[in-house]
Amino acid sequence: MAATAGRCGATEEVLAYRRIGAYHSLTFVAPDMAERARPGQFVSLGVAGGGTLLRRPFSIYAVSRHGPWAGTIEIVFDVVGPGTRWLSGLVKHDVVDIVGPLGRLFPMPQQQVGCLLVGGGYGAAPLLYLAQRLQQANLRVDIVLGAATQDRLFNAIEAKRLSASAVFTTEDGSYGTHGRVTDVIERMFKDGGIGVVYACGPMPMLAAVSRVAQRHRIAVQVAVEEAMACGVGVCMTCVVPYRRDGDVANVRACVEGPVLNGRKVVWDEIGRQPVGDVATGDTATAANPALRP
Amino acid sequence: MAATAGRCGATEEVLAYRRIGAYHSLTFVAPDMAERARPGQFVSLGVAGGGTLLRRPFSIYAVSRHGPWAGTIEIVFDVVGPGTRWLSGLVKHDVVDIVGPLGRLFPMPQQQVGCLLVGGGYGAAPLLYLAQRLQQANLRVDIVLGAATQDRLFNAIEAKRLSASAVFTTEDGSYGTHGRVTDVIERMFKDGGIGVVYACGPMPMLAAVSRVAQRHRIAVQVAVEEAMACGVGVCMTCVVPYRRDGDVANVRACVEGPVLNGRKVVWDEIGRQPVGDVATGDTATAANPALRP
Amino acid sequence: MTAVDPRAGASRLRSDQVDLRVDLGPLRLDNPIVTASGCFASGREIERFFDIARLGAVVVKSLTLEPRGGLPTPRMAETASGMLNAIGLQNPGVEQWLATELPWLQALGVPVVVSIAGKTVAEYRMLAEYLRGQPGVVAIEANISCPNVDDRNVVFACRADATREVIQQVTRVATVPVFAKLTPDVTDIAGIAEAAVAAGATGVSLINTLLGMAIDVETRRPKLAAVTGGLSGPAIKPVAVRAVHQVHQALPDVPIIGMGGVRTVTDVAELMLAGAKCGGRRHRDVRQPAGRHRAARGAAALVR
Amino acid sequence: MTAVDPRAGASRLRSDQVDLRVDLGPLRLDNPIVTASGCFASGREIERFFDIARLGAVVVKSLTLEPRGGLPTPRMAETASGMLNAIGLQNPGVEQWLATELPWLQALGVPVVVSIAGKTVAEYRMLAEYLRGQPGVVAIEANISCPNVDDRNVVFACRADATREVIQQVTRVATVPVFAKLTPDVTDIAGIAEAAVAAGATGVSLINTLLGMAIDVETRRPKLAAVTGGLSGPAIKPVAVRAVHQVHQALPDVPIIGMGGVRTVTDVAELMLAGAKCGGRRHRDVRQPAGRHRAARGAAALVR
Ligand SMILES: Cc1cc2nc3c(=O)[nH]c(=O)nc-3n(C[C@H](O)[C@H](O)[C@H](O)COP(=O)(O)OP(=O)(O)OC[C@H]3O[C@@H](n4cnc5c(N)ncnc54)[C@H](O)[C@@H]3O)c2cc1C
Ligand SMILES: Cc1cc2nc3c(=O)[nH]c(=O)nc-3n(C[C@H](O)[C@H](O)[C@H](O)COP(=O)(O)OP(=O)(O)OC[C@H]3O[C@@H](n4cnc5c(N)ncnc54)[C@H](O)[C@@H]3O)c2cc1C
Ligand SMILES: Cc1cc2nc3c(=O)[nH]c(=O)nc-3n(C[C@H](O)[C@H](O)[C@H](O)COP(=O)(O)O)c2cc1C
Ligand SMILES: Cc1cc2nc3c(=O)[nH]c(=O)nc-3n(C[C@H](O)[C@H](O)[C@H](O)COP(=O)(O)O)c2cc1C
Ligand code: FES
Ligand code: FES
Repeated sequence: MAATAGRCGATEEVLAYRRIGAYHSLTFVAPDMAERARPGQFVSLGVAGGGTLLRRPFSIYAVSRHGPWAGTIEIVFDVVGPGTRWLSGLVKHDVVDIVGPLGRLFPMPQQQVGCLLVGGGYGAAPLLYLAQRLQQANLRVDIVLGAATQDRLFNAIEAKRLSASAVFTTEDGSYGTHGRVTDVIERMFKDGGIGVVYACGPMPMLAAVSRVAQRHRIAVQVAVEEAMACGVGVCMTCVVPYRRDGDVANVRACVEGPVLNGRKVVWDEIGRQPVGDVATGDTATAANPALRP
Repeated sequence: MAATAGRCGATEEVLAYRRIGAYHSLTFVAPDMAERARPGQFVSLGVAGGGTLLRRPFSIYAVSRHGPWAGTIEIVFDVVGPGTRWLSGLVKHDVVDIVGPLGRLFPMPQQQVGCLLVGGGYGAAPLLYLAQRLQQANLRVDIVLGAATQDRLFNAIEAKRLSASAVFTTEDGSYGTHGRVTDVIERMFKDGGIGVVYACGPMPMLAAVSRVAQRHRIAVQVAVEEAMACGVGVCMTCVVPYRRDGDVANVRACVEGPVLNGRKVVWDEIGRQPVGDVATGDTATAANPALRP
Repeated sequence: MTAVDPRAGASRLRSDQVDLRVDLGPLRLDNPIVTASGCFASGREIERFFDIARLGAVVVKSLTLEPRGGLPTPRMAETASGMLNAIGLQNPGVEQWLATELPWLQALGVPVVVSIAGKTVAEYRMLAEYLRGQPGVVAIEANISCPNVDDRNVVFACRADATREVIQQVTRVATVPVFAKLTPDVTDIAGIAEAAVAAGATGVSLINTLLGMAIDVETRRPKLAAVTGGLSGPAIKPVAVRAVHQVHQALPDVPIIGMGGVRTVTDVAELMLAGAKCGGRRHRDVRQPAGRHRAARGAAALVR
Repeated sequence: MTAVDPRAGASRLRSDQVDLRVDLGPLRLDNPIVTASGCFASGREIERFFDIARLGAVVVKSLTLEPRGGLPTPRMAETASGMLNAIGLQNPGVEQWLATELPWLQALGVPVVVSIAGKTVAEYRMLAEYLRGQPGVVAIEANISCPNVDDRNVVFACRADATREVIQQVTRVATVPVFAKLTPDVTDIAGIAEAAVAAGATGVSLINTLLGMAIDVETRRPKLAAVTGGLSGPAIKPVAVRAVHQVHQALPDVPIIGMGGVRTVTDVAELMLAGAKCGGRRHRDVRQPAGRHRAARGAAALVR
């Protein structure tokens, strides 16, 4: 509460910028955030440049609580628009306005079970952070990472180091198995030993992984990615339809998530108009065939 | 015409950034613009950063047509807002979108007369460029530069080098004569020998210099500064009331100026509502005492 | 760390000699900074960033009679210096809100302005009835920028007669001052404000979002699931300043709560110079939840 | 130098296999890129930056019956992703324009759309009379976002009846198609568009600027000498897209010239996807006079 006020938002200094394959990484000096951060949480960064006003959310990839800087956090990102382009131009000593850590963390298993981590693209980043914690807790970790191409597979070396087994898939076959992560995890479930799945990546991947896990009655925790305006729970922008108390409610990915129980997310309803609940808005009709509804 | 198309707008590379007193300077590699630029003209720079869309106009301070870069132009500026702040952060090899040279130049005297150059703040910059040309034409040049404080006197050393006599005024008396440029030019007119006055600086200074010159029946050419949207003559934002053909017309500072005949500018009418010509707009009334009309 | 302990700011503010109080008709606020409905929820999530009790008032997210799940995602699209939203008034409904959120806000001791939104005139009246005599509630903001299902979904605040009807019904049962929150998407906003005041509103809140739309040219789909949505942010500030100015010119004695594109203290001051009594900061809560504590003093310094 | 010879672009464009033609009712343009009235003057100043003849059409600065000197300075204020302007329709008057500017445009061979602005219905009719049978003039754009001095300075396009009256008078005498240019500052833009079309307009141009205002908090003065002014630029693009969409939904067969915040080819495509037949680029002419030549092809590629 008020005692923590001020510690959630600060102007932090860039300690390092580097490239990791197709991705970029920024490390910030942020002892308070490093102290409180847990795998699955994210930070929200103020970006500058051409009329861009909203903060950009990024998963926390790595945290160091020691060393000369008293504490640092690292994020990994892909350049997809003006905000990430601006971030990719930062250099050491630049400062960024950061709010965080935010959101719900990946819950640690309560028992000694095998953990399967499934990541797509930069979704691997928070999972590698999680893998470290699971290893520290002496849990078996298996990792499956998928991407479109080899250079978009995030940090395969670290994935190998942090797991009992690591499998890679690329959609163009440039590295590892040709195909998608869902093509390989089915077999891994059948082999047994997996008690919980953690996944992070594109929404369709999370939906597919959740379905497979559900079929095998295995617990699945997914870190979802919904566009966010505030990132702190006040604007209702980032909602995901979610089963709760026998009902479906729109829960906020930024505070009730981003980590959600994959079996409770109503994947088919994402982006669907709930019947009888149209408060505002009209719809594009056939009058404008150029526009897809 | 079409033959010059494309040469007026280009993306130019920063060759050097430096500080000159309280001011900043940027030199661009721009052979085409350097070739065509004349004293009094300006360039219009695209600036980035936080929702800033309009170009920013700056007088051309120095031009080099030779050397390894085939041609460069230099501007001098004061940081007053987001655009100039952005410019002050540029470094060598950055690129800026520049349109120019634009506007009407300082006309060279047709006879061997003494020239008095009167500059306020960064308004000295285009005058020093002019001084060079006047010296090359073997004309006598006297310079008066004024500013609020010493560090805002632009390049006194060069002013001395380029003139037969140079006088400086500061409002706080930190350098040269304590006071304003108008306090000293009156006497110089009386001393005689001055055939034309060239002035650049804040509008009130230009008005005062023009009035003194008019009283002494001396020709006066002023480079005005009106807020500009397009800088190329199409939007009618930058107008100045001007006597022409026995009438007063709103002429565009960006194409008919920025250099105008100081005796024809209707200084008192700038910003005044012309009677009977109110096409749009309402006015703040006494209903809102907080707002000054 | 550059973050400041807001408690320190609070005591500095309170012990300050400057009188920051503003009177909105019969309603007196300690300072002119309020929140704008919709991006502050009811404050629980914001509390860790600054001391809510230092706000002039909290204007909560609009409440409806029944809980609402809102519209499908995507609900938001960023635009040049602004954003579009189509949330669809997701909220827990007035009953649950009164049971869980109001006591919490009341405990903080901050004045609460409750925003209400209905589909019919009757719903607005029922909402106002729920709020009768509720402790801590100092005013009602009737968000009448909502479609009227009894009139082909025409937004209430788009018509003077619908505005009059809603406000009459609300003021009839309300035990606190009522502010009408208006949409700028009208031909004559001063005329709508006059209708609201004639029907008993103490003042008006200006402005709600502008109706806007954005299309992704690659997918050829509207960027919002609801197709159109409300435009907010610095992009619309000139429209807000103009609306406040126009209404203040027409109704100089009517208190105006100004909002629209406010990010900085200077923005609040600009709306106050245009004629607003206080300024609602919404954007700031989204982008910059921390750091509000210097705002009230700054705005007061600039305006007085 | 990165600048390209636009002549090369022109020939490439013309020899291109892609058919870029658009039909605005009876009016066929070679491509969908036009200028927006007011920031292109009549093209003389722009000619050195690119080949005007490659535009689908030129829409010239609004002409009035008498020459106008316009409003005092400051006439412009920058806002977040936009600008306010209050120029006051400075222009040489229709007679002088016909004598000096039209022949020049005609010699370039570019289709000319003449924008006209009046203070009364009668002035619009007289302006249309001046344009009867003028060579090179392919359409009239009636800028009816002007105050009607016969009706307490209420903007014509704010009222369906005034819109109908002006357009009726103009179409009665015009020998070319007439487009009505509408203001977004209305409750029901589709209703105004319907009135214009019912009165004989071939199509509508959407949108003119939004009324806005900005105050300098340090001097406490409005930033524009005229106090209020028109808001344009990327900030208003979502309003333009929405207005085009709404009018297109209501009147699917009526050709729309879309504009408002257009900077890039993608912006033109966005307006076309919303229902416009072609896109007016205004902002680009202010900020980026060079480099238009790739626009037409790009927009066509994105939309088809
Ligand atoms: C909880 C969370 C964690 C995230 N973690 C990471 C991370 O670790 N690394 C990383 O690279 N990115 C991450 N993202 C996505 C990242 O926030 C966006 O890529 C970024 O905001 C884009 O900003 P921009 O200005 O570059 O592009 P924009 O112009 O804002 O967007 C470019 C494109 O990306 C799409 N887009 C933008 N935001 C999202 C989003 N949240 N989800 C899906 N599509 C989006 C837009 O629709 C558009 O097509 C995360 C998002 C969330 C919600
Ligand atoms: C022909 C011409 C030549 C110029 N030459 C120079 C030059 O050589 N060096 C230089 O430093 N500046 C020059 N200026 C002024 C310069 O263009 C502005 O300082 C600059 O545009 C400010 O941009 P900004 O984004 O930093 O500040 P903004 O936020 O745009 O403006 C900051 C403050 O400056 C005021 N301002 C902005 N533009 C002008 C203007 N044109 N005239 C008066 N006040 C203005 C604003 O009202 C505001 O108060 C020139 C202007 C013109 C028209
Ligand atoms: C995400 C979001 C949700 C909003 N919800 C509401 C609401 O529930 N009720 C309301 O009256 N206004 C709502 N608004 C409008 C704001 O209160 C405000 O009037 C508008 O956004 C303009 O101010 P701004 O530019 O500072 O955002 C909402 C705005 C946003 C951005
Ligand atoms: C400086 C300026 C002058 C304008 N003058 C006119 C005009 O004379 N007639 C007219 O119909 N529209 C005029 N407009 C409006 C534009 O044509 C256009 O409708 C509006 O600016 C929205 O487009 P934009 O955002 O691309 O500028 C003017 C706009 C600007 C910025
Ligand atoms: S982003 Fe605002 S509630 Fe989640
Ligand atoms: S700035 Fe546009 S005409 Fe001068």
